[in-house]
Amino acid sequence: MNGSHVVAVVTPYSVTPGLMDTLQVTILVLVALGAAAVVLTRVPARQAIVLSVYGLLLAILFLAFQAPDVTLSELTVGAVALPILLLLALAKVKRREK
Amino acid sequence: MTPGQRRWVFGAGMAGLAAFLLWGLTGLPGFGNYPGPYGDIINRVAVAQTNATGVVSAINFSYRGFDTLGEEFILFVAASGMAIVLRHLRGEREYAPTDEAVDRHVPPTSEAIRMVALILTGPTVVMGWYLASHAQTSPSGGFQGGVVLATAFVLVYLAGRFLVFERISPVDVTDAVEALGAGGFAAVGIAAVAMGLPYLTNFLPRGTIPGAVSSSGTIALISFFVGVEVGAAFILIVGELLDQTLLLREGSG
Amino acid sequence: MDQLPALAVVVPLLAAAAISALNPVLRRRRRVLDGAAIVTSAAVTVMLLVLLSRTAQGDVVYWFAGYRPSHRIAIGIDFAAGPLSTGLAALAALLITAAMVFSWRYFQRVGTYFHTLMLTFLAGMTGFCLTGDIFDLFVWFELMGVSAYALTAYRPEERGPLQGALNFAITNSVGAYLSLSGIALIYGRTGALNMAQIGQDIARHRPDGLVVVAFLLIIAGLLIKSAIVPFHFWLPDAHAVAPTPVCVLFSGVMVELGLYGIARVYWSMFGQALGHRTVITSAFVALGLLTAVVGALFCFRERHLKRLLAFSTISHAGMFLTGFALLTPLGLAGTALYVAGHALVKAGLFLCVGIVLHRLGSVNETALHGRGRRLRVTGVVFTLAAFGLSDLPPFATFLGKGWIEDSSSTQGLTWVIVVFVGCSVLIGGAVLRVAGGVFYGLGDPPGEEPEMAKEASEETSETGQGRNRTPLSMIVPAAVLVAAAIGLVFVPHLGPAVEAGAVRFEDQAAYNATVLSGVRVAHPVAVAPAGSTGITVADVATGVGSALGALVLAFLALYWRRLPVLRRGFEPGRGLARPLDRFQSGVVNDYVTWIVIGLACLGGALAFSIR
Amino acid sequence: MQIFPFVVVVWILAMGLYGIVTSRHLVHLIVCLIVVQSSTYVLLLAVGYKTGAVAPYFSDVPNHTPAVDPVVQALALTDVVVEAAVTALLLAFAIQAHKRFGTLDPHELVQLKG
Repeated sequence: MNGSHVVAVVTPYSVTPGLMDTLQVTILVLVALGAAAVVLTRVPARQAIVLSVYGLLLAILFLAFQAPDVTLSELTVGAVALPILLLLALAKVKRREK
Repeated sequence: MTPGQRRWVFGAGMAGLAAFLLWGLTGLPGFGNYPGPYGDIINRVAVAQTNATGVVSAINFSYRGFDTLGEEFILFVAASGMAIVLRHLRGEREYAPTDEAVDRHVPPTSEAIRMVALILTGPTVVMGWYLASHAQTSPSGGFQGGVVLATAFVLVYLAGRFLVFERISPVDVTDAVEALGAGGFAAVGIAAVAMGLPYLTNFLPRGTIPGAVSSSGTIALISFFVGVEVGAAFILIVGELLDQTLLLREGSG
Repeated sequence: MDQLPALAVVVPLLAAAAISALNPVLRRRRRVLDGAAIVTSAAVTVMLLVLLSRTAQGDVVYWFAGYRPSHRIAIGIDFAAGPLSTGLAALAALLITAAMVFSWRYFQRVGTYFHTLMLTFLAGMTGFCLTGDIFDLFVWFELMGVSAYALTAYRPEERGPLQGALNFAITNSVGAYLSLSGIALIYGRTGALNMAQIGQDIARHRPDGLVVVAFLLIIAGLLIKSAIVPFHFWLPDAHAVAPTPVCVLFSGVMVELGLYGIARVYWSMFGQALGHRTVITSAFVALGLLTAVVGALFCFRERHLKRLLAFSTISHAGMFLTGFALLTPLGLAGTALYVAGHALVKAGLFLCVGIVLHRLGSVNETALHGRGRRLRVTGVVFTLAAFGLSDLPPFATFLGKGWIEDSSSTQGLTWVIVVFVGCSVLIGGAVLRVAGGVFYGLGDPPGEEPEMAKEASEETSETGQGRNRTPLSMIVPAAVLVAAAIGLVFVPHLGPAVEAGAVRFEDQAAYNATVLSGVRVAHPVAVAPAGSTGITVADVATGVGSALGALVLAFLALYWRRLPVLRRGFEPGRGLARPLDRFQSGVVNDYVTWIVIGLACLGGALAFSIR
Repeated sequence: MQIFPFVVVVWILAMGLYGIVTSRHLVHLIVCLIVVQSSTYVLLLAVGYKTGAVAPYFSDVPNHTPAVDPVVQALALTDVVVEAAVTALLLAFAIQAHKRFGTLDPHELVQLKG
């Protein structure tokens, strides 16, 4: 069980530790900026697009956290399904305003 | 409160709350030092116990399958709740059809989009099906598969008109399918109870080869039902939001 | 193998799915499905009562999928059904049944969705009560929440705003996510999700920042759900829009479930680690009393019947919080009984309001003045329930409150009694004022004030108007519930049984042993000396005193214009009205701001006292 | 690196709450709620991470390879579904509110009450 016996197991999801650290910090910074961007985008239609990008960033972060399962659902839900729902809802609302 | 006051009051409160939260977070073992034991134990025993090589799916559909049951019903309730709120809206429309903006111009879907959407539909269905049926081996499962399957239906919508969408997923049938997905999951658990075992016990033969498609007993079955439920729920949700846009298209095209 | 704990959750879920699937087939015979839903929830009530009787010999622990713990480490999800948790779940199932019977004739068009949602709501509440796993608690909490949001918006004929549903859903979602963060924190420390295991793990060390922060975050969502000041703003808004049978559940059990969650989390996880310090008692008693007073004051000045009852629920939630924050078995036992009595009485009141709305098409006290005289039976039931709410013996409310007061006076907190009586007088006075004015035409008819006329014209009919008869399916549930609130006191051996349940609830070591090692502990040691659970003279005296005070206050409220001392044009509390309304603004941004402020203050208080 | 991911979690939470408090558009507010919830995913997955460990899949690697915690991943998955469900329901409420009052500003919705 002890990690010292296992030397750099290479799987499709693993990168060397040093690179991983840098990667994670970079993506974390991007996610933090992304969250701010989503909140500060006050035009809802544009915000849906920014949310989609934010979902993509989160998905990459989760991949770096070794969570491919969550990555996949964040991609399908956060980056695709939710923005679509938002845009459809906005379309519905907008149509009434006309 | 005026927006200005609120901003200040919130700022002060949030500063305090953030300091408090950080005070607590410093008590964690530090990033990258997960101490266990829950996850470590499951990582060690899951493959032998369930014959599923994807441990996350083993947790979602077996060890903590009861959580997933609740989660499926949350989605089920959300789809029903949307139907209550929005179908009623549609009902009202029937009394006053003239107040809708008939003069709005809706550009017809371009041929290119239609083609691309049509081409994508097939692979998407296959992909969704693959994801929903390979929970035990790969990073996937009913949930992701269901969403992807629902996406296929949205593509159908893009390719054609809503009418097609309605024909493929009539609301009543989708409703029933959704209920069957959620109910099927609950029923798989009940089958164990009927055999005198605790609820959701994995009572099916688990195969002999870890990670084979037919391995892992009820895990694959539950994943399938989750896929059906999630797919149907998403189709319902998107359908509820789409219906009016569609009526417009019919009017204009 | 005792399968009841699992079935109590799974049966309503399966029934909900089946009803939804059969809906298209049985569209013409929808009553079959309505009946099936009622039978299901009645069956769940019976199952839970049977389970309740089995818990007398120790908590019933159920491991899902058969994953039992080994070496005191859990890898699966468990249900741990004790007397108090099962009792609360049974109460929830009973109220759901009553509300569904009431709805039989209530809605003009009751779609099957209503019953589906009621059943998932029931499953969420049962799962929430019985579970012994902190993340599972969150899942059922969310199912309960999402069902409740959808039910709030369920109102086919209503023209009013959906804003109540929105405020409810947004504030409670924020709370749920904070709770989830707390769960993640405690998981990061202990690597466990089973409450007993977490409790055992964190009790080994002195409590540090992480434990305190996780505790506050986890209870944040529960404090919001249980409408504790300053997290309570959503509750009156939600009650004002939700259909009346749904209000029965919101006030009767949902708020109380939030409080139960706090108690559960405290006594199975954090209690031992935090060391049951007096500072915890002080902080939460203060919070409870603040809530009780604020709720009572807002209740008395309210004229919208559903909001009036909603504010009284807030006040009672504060009293319940005070009751178990005393950290004594008697305080907890009193709270349990008070919750049961209050739920029955409050449900009766809401059902009567529903009848008033059904027959007279309004819930505005001013507009209804004297118009309820025809509704004789409803008037009697409402008035009785109003006395029950002001803690008149022999309603179960007086006994529960009496025990809390006994416990607080033994701890030297005598002034708690003063606040309790004051709040009961205010709430009882408000509800009795409604009873006198609406059903007996007492007091002066309302003046021609433009503001009131505007409010009065605001019709809130859910059912269409001008009904000439009250259907039996509406009045019988109300009468039965109010009668049950009296009957509860006469259940043999009630006092010792409830107190035994409370003692076991507070014995964390016994809970750990039961869950993790499978030991059945029927009679654990009380952490604090047990009090007497008989009916004492003091209990009866404060109960009767509260009710009399409420009656006097109600008459003052109805006839104050005729008092010689007061000049004409005198409006008590006029100057206060505006600042008070500013708090209850209806703007969800304000509510979330208050949540942040409240958490920061509470967090600060806990941080400085527990360091 | 020891605490940095958790600081990011608090930042995301604070941003989301700030957005909710200052929002003048219900759809915008709902998106901010999504941001608040996204902080819980990051927290969950950060808590269960182990430096140098692989993802919890044992198809290609031997069973005793150190892997990150699979439990938090399962919890995060559940959480994503809850998010989707709550968002859908809230959007329906917002559409309905707009239908009745022609506005999505929480302040204006209040003034139109009654």
